[in-house]
Amino acid sequence: MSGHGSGDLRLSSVTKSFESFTAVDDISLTIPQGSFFALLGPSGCGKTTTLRMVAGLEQPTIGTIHIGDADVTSLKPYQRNVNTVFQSYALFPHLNIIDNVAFGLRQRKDGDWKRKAQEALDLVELGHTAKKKPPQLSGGMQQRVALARALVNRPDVLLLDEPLGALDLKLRRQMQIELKRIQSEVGLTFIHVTHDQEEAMTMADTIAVMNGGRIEQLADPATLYEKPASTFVANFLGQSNLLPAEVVSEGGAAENGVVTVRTRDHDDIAVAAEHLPPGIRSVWVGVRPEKLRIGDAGRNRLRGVVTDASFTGVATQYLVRLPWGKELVVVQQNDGSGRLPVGENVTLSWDPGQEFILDQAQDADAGAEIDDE
Amino acid sequence: MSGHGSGDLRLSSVTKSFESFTAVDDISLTIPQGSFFALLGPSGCGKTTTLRMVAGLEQPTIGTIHIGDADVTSLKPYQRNVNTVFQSYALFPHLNIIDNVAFGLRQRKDGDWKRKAQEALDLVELGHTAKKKPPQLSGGMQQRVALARALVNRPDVLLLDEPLGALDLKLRRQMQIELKRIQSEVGLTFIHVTHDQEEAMTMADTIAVMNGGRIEQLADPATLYEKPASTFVANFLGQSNLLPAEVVSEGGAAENGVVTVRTRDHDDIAVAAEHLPPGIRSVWVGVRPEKLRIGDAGRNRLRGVVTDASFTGVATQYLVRLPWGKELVVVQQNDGSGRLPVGENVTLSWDPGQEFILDQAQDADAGAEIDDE
Amino acid sequence: MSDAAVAVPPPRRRVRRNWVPYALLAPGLLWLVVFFVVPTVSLVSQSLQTGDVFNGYTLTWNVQTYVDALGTYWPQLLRSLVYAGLATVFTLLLGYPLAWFIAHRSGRLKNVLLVLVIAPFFTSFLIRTLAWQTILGNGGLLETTMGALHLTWLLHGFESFLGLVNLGTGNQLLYTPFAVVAGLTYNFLPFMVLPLYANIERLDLRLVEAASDLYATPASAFRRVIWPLSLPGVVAGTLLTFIPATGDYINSVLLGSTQTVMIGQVIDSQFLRVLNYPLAAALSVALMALIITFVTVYVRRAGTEELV
Amino acid sequence: GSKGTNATATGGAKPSAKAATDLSDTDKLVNWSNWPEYIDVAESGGGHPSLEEFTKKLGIKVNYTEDYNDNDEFYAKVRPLLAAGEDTGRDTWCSTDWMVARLIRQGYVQPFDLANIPNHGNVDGSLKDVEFDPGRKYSLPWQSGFAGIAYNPQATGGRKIESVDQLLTDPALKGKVTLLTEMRDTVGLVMMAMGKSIAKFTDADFMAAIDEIKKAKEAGQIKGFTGNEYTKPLASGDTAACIAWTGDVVQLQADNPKLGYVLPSTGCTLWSDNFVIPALAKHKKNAELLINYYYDPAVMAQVVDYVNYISPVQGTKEILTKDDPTVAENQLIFPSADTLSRAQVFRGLSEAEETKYTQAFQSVVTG
Amino acid sequence: MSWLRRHAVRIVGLLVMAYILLPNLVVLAYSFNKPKGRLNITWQEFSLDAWLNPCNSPGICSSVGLSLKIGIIASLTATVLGTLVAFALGRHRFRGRAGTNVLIFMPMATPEVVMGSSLLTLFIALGVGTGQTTILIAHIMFCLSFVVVTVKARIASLDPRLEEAAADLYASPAQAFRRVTLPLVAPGIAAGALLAFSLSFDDYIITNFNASPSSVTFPMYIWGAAQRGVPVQVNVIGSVLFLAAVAFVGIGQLLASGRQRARA
Ligand SMILES: Nc1ncnc2c1ncn2[C@@H]1O[C@H](COP(=O)(O)OP(=O)(O)OP(=O)(O)O)[C@@H](O)[C@H]1O
Ligand SMILES: Nc1ncnc2c1ncn2[C@@H]1O[C@H](COP(=O)(O)OP(=O)(O)OP(=O)(O)O)[C@@H](O)[C@H]1O
Ligand SMILES: NCCCCNCCCN
Ligand SMILES: [Mg+2]
Ligand SMILES: [Mg+2]
Repeated sequence: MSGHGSGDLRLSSVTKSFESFTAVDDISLTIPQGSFFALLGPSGCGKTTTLRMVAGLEQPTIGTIHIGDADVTSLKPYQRNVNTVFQSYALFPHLNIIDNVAFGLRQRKDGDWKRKAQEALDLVELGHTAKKKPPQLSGGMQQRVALARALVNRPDVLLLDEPLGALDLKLRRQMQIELKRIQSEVGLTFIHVTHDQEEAMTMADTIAVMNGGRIEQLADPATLYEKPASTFVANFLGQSNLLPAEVVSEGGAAENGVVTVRTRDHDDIAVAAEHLPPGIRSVWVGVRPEKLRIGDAGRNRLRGVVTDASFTGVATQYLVRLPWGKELVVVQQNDGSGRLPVGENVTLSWDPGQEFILDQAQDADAGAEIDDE
Repeated sequence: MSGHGSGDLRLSSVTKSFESFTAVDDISLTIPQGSFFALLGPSGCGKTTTLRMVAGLEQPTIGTIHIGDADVTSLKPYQRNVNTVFQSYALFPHLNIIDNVAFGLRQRKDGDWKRKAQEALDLVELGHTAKKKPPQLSGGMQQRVALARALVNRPDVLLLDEPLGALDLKLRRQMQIELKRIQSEVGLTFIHVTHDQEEAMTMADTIAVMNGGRIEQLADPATLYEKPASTFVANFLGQSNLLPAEVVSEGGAAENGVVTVRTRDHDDIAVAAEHLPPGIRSVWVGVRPEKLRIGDAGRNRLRGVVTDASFTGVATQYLVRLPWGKELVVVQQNDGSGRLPVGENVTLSWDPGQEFILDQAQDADAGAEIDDE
Repeated sequence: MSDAAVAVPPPRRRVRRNWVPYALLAPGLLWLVVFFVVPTVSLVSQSLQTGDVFNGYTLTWNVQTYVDALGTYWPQLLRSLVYAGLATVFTLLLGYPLAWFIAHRSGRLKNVLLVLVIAPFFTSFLIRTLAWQTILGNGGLLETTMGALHLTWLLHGFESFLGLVNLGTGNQLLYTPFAVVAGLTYNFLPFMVLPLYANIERLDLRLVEAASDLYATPASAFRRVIWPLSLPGVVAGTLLTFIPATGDYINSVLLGSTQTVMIGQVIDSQFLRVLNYPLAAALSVALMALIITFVTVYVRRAGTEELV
Repeated sequence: GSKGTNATATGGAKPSAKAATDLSDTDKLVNWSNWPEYIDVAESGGGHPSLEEFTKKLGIKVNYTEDYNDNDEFYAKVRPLLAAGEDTGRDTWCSTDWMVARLIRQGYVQPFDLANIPNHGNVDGSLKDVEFDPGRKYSLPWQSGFAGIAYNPQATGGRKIESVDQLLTDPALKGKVTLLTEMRDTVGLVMMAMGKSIAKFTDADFMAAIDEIKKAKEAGQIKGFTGNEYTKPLASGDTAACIAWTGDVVQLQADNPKLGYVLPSTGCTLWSDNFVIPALAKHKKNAELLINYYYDPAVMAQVVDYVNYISPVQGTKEILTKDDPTVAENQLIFPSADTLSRAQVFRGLSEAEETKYTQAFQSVVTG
Repeated sequence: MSWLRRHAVRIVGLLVMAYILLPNLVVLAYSFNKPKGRLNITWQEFSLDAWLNPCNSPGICSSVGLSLKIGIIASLTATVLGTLVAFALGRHRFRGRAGTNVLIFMPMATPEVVMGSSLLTLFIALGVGTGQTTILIAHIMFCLSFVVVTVKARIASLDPRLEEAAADLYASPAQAFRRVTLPLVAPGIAAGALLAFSLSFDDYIITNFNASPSSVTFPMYIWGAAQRGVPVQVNVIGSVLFLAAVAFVGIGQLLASGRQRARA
């Protein structure tokens, strides 16, 4: 508790190597105090390792970590005002639930620990389990206890390592709201690791997408989704239709802010000039499935055949095969309009500006295939 | 293996009590051979217990279980041609991955176990981990091994207890496709427990929604979603806007197949006569968030103020407050149309027939609140 | 910034990692070094001396003592290993079901049963072993009970069987190798049951269910899942049983005969009666060396080095 | 360790035992180690009446410890202390003749101050001048006894067992015979049965006896070699016949009068366990006063009446004839001259002999 | 038949339990014997005499007292030292770890006569008089290994993430040890201590070498007495200690489960 700072969390050129393997590779970022920051990335990309370094459970091989002005890099975990909700819960099996939650408070000699711990437990709707032991609770309940145990300390930085993974949808949504409420009320800095993208997008102010120990892109959720900086981000966050195309306008010159590119099938597509990275002629034109409308309402049109339709409740997802074989994913909200049968010929359309454009030098499948360590 | 039947799986009046507590309460259902069946329901509702009885790991207190014509109720687990992917994986820590996968094959003296196990492992993209031990794999990888270990036996019935819970979205979608492929190719019967509703809806032929040990509704995904039989199902599956209303047409008489009901705010709403349960005058009119369009394109219209907007990638979710205080959830696909700012006055509209109607005697919040045992 | 970044050594951690284990070890190891290693070193030196107790000994590096000792007493040494081995197998066969029973089937009685396993120690083992004389002896409890049940034929049959397999004389239970092995088994059972229990209690029964789900009958689930997972407990238990049982001789003295002499008896007699200290020391050193070698190989083979 | 043992490398001339400053007058205490159940016990089971009386009379407390189970074991326990010139914590104990010989030879025991033992003259005539301690300067007998043959008729099928021959060869006794770990008793009886004298024998005689025992053992005749613990199996019948010490069997006969005890016609051993005072004993005088006390025939009579061994003190018989005639008439407790004529005393052994014979005997015992 | 199969473990377990307890039952039975002569060898008649006067046999109760005292001190000391060693071995990688492991096993592999006599030689060389202190030293030494093996097994099963969680919740290493590690390892430590106490309380051979006539332990007393047939009081005291241990835990268990029921 001594020597902790309060303020922005700053990682400077942080690298962590385990013997020959580099789990986290030269990460620098600043997380403003009181913001909700999310880390996304495939399994094994270094998310947990990054959190562990912030918590002090792991020493960076290179680099420094500051909270406010204080360099906490070599502070012991118990000297940092940082708490973690562990991916594996790590509840103390010999202590009952209330004592688990009160652990940090009592460690800091908080006289009011009883009331505070009970409150935190009530918050996660587990007030009635205070006297039980961890093994008597279901996985979801244990996860909520872990959450309460960390929250109750009101740390400067709260690290959440997939804190809601074991909860069912309803409960997860409700906990998300609680977390968000606490965060904005108390002004804690949250760093949240999750594999629920919707969770990251709705909750976080800023999201960092990690890949192989590095940060691929760091932005607010909307930018990340609508202007992914790489095919990896485009594919990892939501679904993307990537069409290979060549810029055909002379010198990439724009007409009314629009540039024409040509697909392999010799369809011309108009894209926003501002989206086109300068100096590149071979591009991926990326269109999100929900931007593709069935019908010819948009200016860019492609024809194809429906090969698959699946109902997901809110929406229906179609696969549409283009004449040259490429399959596009199309999502259509179930707002009452009729569903298309498989085999139907359809026109897909969208307007210029709804796309994003990436350099064709990048691998179109990055982030879409399985990526085992 | 001796004495197992092959054919439809039939549970007849199955009940399971633990001392005084009834975990599964008089369930009867038939699952046709080769179908993909999903069990949904809140934590502790008896899903795992049901699977365990099918697997033979638990004896029903009352009732029988048949596979085809054979009564398997009292057969030992190892005598049933049923395999399980356990919620907790239950990998054998002392065996390496390939031996884990080959366990069942070798138990049945399958001479070709080596090849088959390796194939199954390749299928879940873990061929390269054959010689590792389970603790060396990440949670998601372990889950895939558990999947391979069950699949490789090609059982009559495959029980999947949240088999994809630890995987990130990308991987989960890919595994879903694989599972579906195997199921339709091999013609196994799958019983799938999941808390990912989208997963249940896209994969299952039939879904049973359980609550408190009983089946609340059993139907195909679209029916379940669009014609929920209870407020519990309506709320548990996706989001629902439930508007209390009274039937005003004399004797509930229909005009052009449409009946008018009146909300608390004296707004008249037209609903499809066929949706109205006979003999009931106080109703819940349910409208899914994606059915509500912003603007007055539909015949039923309500006015309100946007109080919240959140971006989820594919769509944006709005909260719209009606004059009498009720907040409605509205989902709008991000197809490129502009986003509404908070505070904007909007008209929401939908057409008659897009609603579902339930008896107002039911609790509007059933299935929406947290439900601890 | 990157300059500053490079300069982040975690020196304090390194240092701590180095001295902590030694600090933890120090008191215990010091104790062992002073009160075990020093005497053992002098024991080894004793085994290499010549002379006698009345005229004193000198260190002559006389290895011949070892040759003589092993040449003369290898049968007793071998017998000790065999008896201890048999007792270890029996403690395992009996202890495993008991440990399982206590761990998974005894409900609230668990702690009481655990104490019942260890509580006999509080009644001196000498009295308990003497009680075995009362039980197994002529006209003892066993014979009387069997007689009352008209099962004397069974007892005699068993005695004859023991005679056939060289574990008995064919006409009695007491004072036979059988009695010695039974006594060893009895005396060392708690040493087997406790570590087994500790292991089995932690065993994840869901794995057994998984095996059964994968067509394993109870027998093959045991062989392929339960047994391999209990190995650490089995190894600890067999070591705690086998090692002391090899050097034990009270059971042989009280329950055995002149045909069951174990190496401990020989060492005892050489030490206390013959006063041939070098020979006794040589036999002790040989026994210790043998056991250590055996244990090392065994633990390696069982692949549980880290666990024991 | 070599350090301790090297200190014994005195060899040659008899070393003399060191005396400590005697604390007797200030510290009214005496430490006495003795064999188990070798002293009178009150009917109620409480204490030892003769000891209590001693304390009452002289004001000297007795620390009576029954930790002398066996000559060899006891020697092994105290030898390192004696060799290192340290106090053993005991002021007196009772060692068997041959052990006394060894202790004297090694200079581990102190000569008595006979002035403190005026009763020493009461020692039985036959025990006054023994080869290992002429004139009883270092030792005085506590109890004497025979080693003979005991049997349980229940286990022998009612037959009497009267000879060493029967013990070693009778097939009816196979596996039900115990011999003593006391070499002199066991080998002694066998040698006498082979017609040799144990007061005067050669290496060859000894080894022949050893061979005889070995043969019996290898034939499975001998169940075991025991210390004092032979009594229990004898009483229960697990042992059919054994070499046994008189007093023990007489005591057993109180429970089971059918038990037989025979002094074989070929000869039995006669031995004594003797008080000695070890080097550096802190309460030498008190020990001497204790010995003197027990050399009062009235006191000794009280002990013998209980332990049923042979009294080394003159005048005991007379007292018991009055008080407990059955004891006084028992040939095993108060043997007649005729009985005594069957008994022989094992001759003293040189160090070399002792080592050689013990090794040979032990190689049978633990072979 | 199927009943038999279902209850096989229970049946075998109870039979083995009976095997373990049978001698104690015999000891208990003979504690009610009234020997006709002086020896408690064969059953004569029922009596409560010995139970009414358990200390009646000279020296018996003081020897029990001494054994209890030595047992408690030795097991506590060995438990502390052994637990530290177990933590070092179970939680740290360091140079000399393999050698330490062998050193831990060696005392168990040493025959008791050898250990007893060579220790005595050492004490003499050091000029330490035998007595309670030397017995204690010896007991601590041979109990140590058993404690280490038992505690280490428990430590091996401990989840290191729990200590990290404690550190994350502001517990210094010492505090984390006291509030998390120690309670979790406690059952292993308790088992080790119990084992150590039993070993110390029951040791004869090593004790006999390093004792003095003023430090006669209960096993030494029995050993002497057993040469001639054990006095009935020994059966009484053996039974009392046995029953006390069982009752102690049994009552504790009853109280605990009573508390649990009250809570539920
Ligand atoms: N102690 C360690 N020793 C060696 N390698 C390690 C260690 N800890 C982590 N790693 C490796 O570092 C990489 C990053 O691990 P990390 O746990 O940070 O992943 P993650 O992003 O949290 O993954 P997940 O989503 O599966 O939890 C992995 O490849 C892992 O194998
Ligand atoms: N062995 C048991 N003894 C007593 N109660 C049990 C037992 N097994 C399950 N239960 C109870 O039965 C109920 C149903 O449990 P089950 O595991 O089937 O739930 P579930 O639907 O699988 O929940 P989840 O989604 O959390 O896995 C729970 O309330 C649980 O506490
Ligand atoms: N119970 C006392 C027995 C004493 C025996 N003394 C042994 C002398 C052997 N020759
Ligand atoms: Mg992680
Ligand atoms: Mg479940």
